[in-house]
Amino acid sequence: MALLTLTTVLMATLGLGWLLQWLPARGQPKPTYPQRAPFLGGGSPDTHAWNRYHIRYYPMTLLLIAFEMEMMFMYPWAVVFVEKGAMAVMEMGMFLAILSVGIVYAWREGVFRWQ
Amino acid sequence: MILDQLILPWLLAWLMVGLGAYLVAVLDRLLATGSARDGSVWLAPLASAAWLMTQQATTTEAPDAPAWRLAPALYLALAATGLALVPWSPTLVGVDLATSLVLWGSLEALATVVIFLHGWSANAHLALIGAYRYVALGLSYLLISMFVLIGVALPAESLRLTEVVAAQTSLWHVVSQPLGLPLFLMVGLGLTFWGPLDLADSTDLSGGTAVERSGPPRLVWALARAAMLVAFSAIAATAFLGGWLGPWLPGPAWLLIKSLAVLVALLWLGRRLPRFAPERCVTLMWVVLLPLSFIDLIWAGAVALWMA
Amino acid sequence: MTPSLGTHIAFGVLAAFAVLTGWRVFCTDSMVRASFFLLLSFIAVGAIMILLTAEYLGVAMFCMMAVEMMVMALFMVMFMMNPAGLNPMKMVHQERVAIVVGVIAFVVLSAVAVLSEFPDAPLPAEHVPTISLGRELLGDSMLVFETAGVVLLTTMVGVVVLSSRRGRYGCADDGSMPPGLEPGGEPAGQPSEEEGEHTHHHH
Amino acid sequence: MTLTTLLILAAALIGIGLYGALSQQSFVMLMMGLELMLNGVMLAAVAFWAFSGTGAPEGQLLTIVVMAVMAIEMALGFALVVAVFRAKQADMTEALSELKQ
Amino acid sequence: MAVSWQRRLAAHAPAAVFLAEGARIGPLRETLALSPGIRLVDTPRHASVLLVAGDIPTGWRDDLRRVHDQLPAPFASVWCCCEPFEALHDPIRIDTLEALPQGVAETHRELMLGKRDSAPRLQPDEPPNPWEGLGDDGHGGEGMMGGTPYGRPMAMNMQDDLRDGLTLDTLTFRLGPFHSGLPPGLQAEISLQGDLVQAWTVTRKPFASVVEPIFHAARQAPVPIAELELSRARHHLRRLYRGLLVAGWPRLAERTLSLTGQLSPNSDITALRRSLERGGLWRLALPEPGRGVLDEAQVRELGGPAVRAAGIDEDLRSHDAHYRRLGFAPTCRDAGDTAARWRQWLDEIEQSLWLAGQAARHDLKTAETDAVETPRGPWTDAFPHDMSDLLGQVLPGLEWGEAMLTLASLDVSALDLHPLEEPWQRSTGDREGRA
Repeated sequence: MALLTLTTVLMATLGLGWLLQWLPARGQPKPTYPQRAPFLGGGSPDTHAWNRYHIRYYPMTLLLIAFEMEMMFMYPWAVVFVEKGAMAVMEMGMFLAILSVGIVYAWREGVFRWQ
Repeated sequence: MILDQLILPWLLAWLMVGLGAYLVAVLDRLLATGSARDGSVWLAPLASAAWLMTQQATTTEAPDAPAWRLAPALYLALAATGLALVPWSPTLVGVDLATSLVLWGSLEALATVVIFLHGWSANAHLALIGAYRYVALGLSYLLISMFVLIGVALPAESLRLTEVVAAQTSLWHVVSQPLGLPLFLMVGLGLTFWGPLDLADSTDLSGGTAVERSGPPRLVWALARAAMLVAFSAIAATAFLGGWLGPWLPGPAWLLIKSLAVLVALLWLGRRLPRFAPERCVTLMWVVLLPLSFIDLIWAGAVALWMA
Repeated sequence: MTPSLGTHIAFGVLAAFAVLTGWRVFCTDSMVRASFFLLLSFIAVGAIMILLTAEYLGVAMFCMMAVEMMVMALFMVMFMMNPAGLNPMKMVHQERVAIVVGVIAFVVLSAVAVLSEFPDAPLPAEHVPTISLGRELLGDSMLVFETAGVVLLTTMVGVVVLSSRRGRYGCADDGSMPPGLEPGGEPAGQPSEEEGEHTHHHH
Repeated sequence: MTLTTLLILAAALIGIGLYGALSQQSFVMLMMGLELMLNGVMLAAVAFWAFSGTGAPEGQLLTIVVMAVMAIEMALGFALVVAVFRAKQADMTEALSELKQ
Repeated sequence: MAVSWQRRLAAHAPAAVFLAEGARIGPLRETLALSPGIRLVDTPRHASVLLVAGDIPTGWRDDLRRVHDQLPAPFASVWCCCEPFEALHDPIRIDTLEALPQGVAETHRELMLGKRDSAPRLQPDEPPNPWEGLGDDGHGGEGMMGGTPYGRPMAMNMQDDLRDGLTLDTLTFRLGPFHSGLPPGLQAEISLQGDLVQAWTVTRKPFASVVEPIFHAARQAPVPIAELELSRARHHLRRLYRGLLVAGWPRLAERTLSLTGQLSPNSDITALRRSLERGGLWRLALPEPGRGVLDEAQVRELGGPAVRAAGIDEDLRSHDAHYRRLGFAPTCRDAGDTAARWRQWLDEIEQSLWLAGQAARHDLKTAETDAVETPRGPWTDAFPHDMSDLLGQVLPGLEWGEAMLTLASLDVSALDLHPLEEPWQRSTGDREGRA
């Protein structure tokens, strides 16, 4: 049921957003080619804008994947934290230690500085 | 059953989207200096919306058509879904999911995808830079958000937002976990790319991902951004300010007041700071704020054990 | 657990969606779009998991996959000459074989699913999946948890060593720092004579 | 929604993923195939857990471990691609096999 | 035609104006920013009125045509002291500055209420290259990268350009001359590698920049130092305003601008400086120390605040006997980078206000007339000339945002030796702040 409700809200709002864009646009003239050229303050591009783009922060994104996976283990842990007491604390210590080592290492290697 | 489980959450979410977005526009103008300049503060957002509705919707030479059309609507849908998660009172909850905290986290992750698509789909130079730049930020604040939200889940022994609120009966998390709310506010600024974290639609890119947008899609995008701000405020009020808890007034009223407080704080922060440089923003998130969120979690764990 | 009619319908829709989007991944020109099709497939499977009452796993799937596919799209843009598929392209090899193998895998696995008998032991009614998962993680399967933590740390270190240029394991690619800027200037990549040594660091 | 239909769906996902992993030339696309296969595996694990595991938490655990494998595969895979690319400017699987020689 | 309630409501919205700045117009952008009912926008897509102000020379008119066609319908163009395109049948011309804000707002209202038709498109509706029905799949492309899919070739590098160990493609395009982050009139051919500027070639020089008339007067006869210094402070405040807009801090930008209106020798910018420091402009927003550094030869040629930001105390005012009597000594920063140039503005504004206060008390006039330090640089027999080629040396290697902030910190256009004529003259000087 909850899933159904969520889906309804999601889809209905998606539909609303789409209608808000589509309804007023029906009678409007189609943009001409010069109008559709990307805005560059009057300048013109040579090529399409999509290209092989150098994303300088990519080591950070890879690090994040590993990190986030670790977080996925933490949510179930949070639920039983109080129940398990000392053991959970130990677990948390280990977990945070791992993460800290990861961050410190990555920082030392300059991952968060874009290259 | 259909009425209160399907229609009600949906209407609640839409009401909040509409009212909230309007309120964001009004408040933001009130917080800006020289606000009285452009006529009535109350009428101006409506007039601007009406203007955008009459404007022609541009497109670009070869956009990624489905993404180009869907991105603003998707962002709006994510905001509405977030609003549907908010508990208004112990009984009035849009969607009472056992993992609503995690779901909110995934909405944040999906928002990054949608904002990227918004800039990517235009096939325009400045919009693309905005999109790539935003992803760096979007992936950086995600961990902080997870940490502080796990922090509030500890004392509640649950990932359910209603139980998170119930766990704050004696003491709000904003007091028992003092680092949580400030860190979470940074996440909010990032999620809505507002003020100092406006890396997606920034002025040095002439409007970033929205540079090629005009007319109704631009209105939907602005609406979605404001709605996301509202959704975030409501979640923050629930997680840290005790949600519906409070004397005298009914629960929903308290939630509204608290969300408003968070909203004003966000808008005020947005006006008080310059836009951070992207690279330093990422370093700030990972090297300063993330360790702070570790401390927040340790603190939250200690307090949770001590209170239990 | 006896699913209701609504659940059956929802499952049907989601299953069709998951397969359709999964298939679209490999017949889309735009690489970026392909990664987001894969994300949609994952989201559909996550929703099915929620239908199966594995709520946490389903939602975690949304979260995890949104990030993974975002990164996937970024890498598409970094490596592909034509990331948006402006010109249609098909970069496949041994396609026939692949199709045959794919179909065989599907048929064999479905046959196993249809023909074999599985014990019918559904979830107990008062089961709370997230809590039981948490207890398991901090109880019997502690080792898994710990191992996963260490393995992920190793991954982090590995990722940093492999992808970051200022690795401590030598100046794996000294020449690339800082990236050259003059068009047609000295390439900043790894000079070819150091190649053997370079790969040695990584393997 | 029965165990059988769930497993058939999982088989379909694995089949498509296998096709992708075998046929795609580009390394990144190949990884997409692998991910899709793991997607099917996760679904199957959850299905077993829900229908024939008496709610034993190992089923969930297995899924989450598969998810972790996926994350590791992806992170290390990409890191390797970057490293190899630096060395050879190659992102095609064929070029990669040449590299081994 | 009945006007729908929606359009009537839309008529109440502030007019979104894209300003195309021509030559010799003075601080029009700043005046408009303070005008009620007008909102300046950075892209024509967000505008309903294109305002063309000042002379647009022939070479620039094609670019203007491109911008004109990018506004979404319904839109109109307003021409101020500029010859409209002939293809426009019913151009709106407003040649007085007083009527301009009102006229622009009125144009927006008329558009919304249907009293005025949207302007026609000036360029033929043709793709940049023919594509329909051509190529492999009729989409104009050939093979993997060839052809002109959907009208444009794809971005790729012909030469194998390996940097950072990866094969990186560059993206080349021309930006400007009507981009609000660039000096008016400047067009540059930019090659981007990811978000890094790889090459920056100026293809059109910026229009000469104008300073307030009092600096021209100071070349003819002694003028009161107090007034001269207030003008200088105003000039720098306006630069700071534009910079802060680029830095994404509109609230403080407006505050800065509103200071220009009521500037007096008693004005004080400590509060402004404190807000800038506390907000973390230098720590978090501006390029890191060492970015955008100019070497000594470059700054000497550039002149003005940029020299002093690099630690060279070159200032014509120190040759002026009366300035010396006031105890003037040039204020300097050492670093010579972008951040230092931003700080230099603040220092010079403070110094100017202090000098103005001192001079007002002693009622001093300038002693020299053949050597005047303008806010742009020293004006003797020589005067600051166009230095836009310098950008090609400073900007490569910077990230896009850093490049824009560095650009904002530099004054590279030539100094216009003639004072502004009507109506612009009245826009400068102390009447500007009346709004």
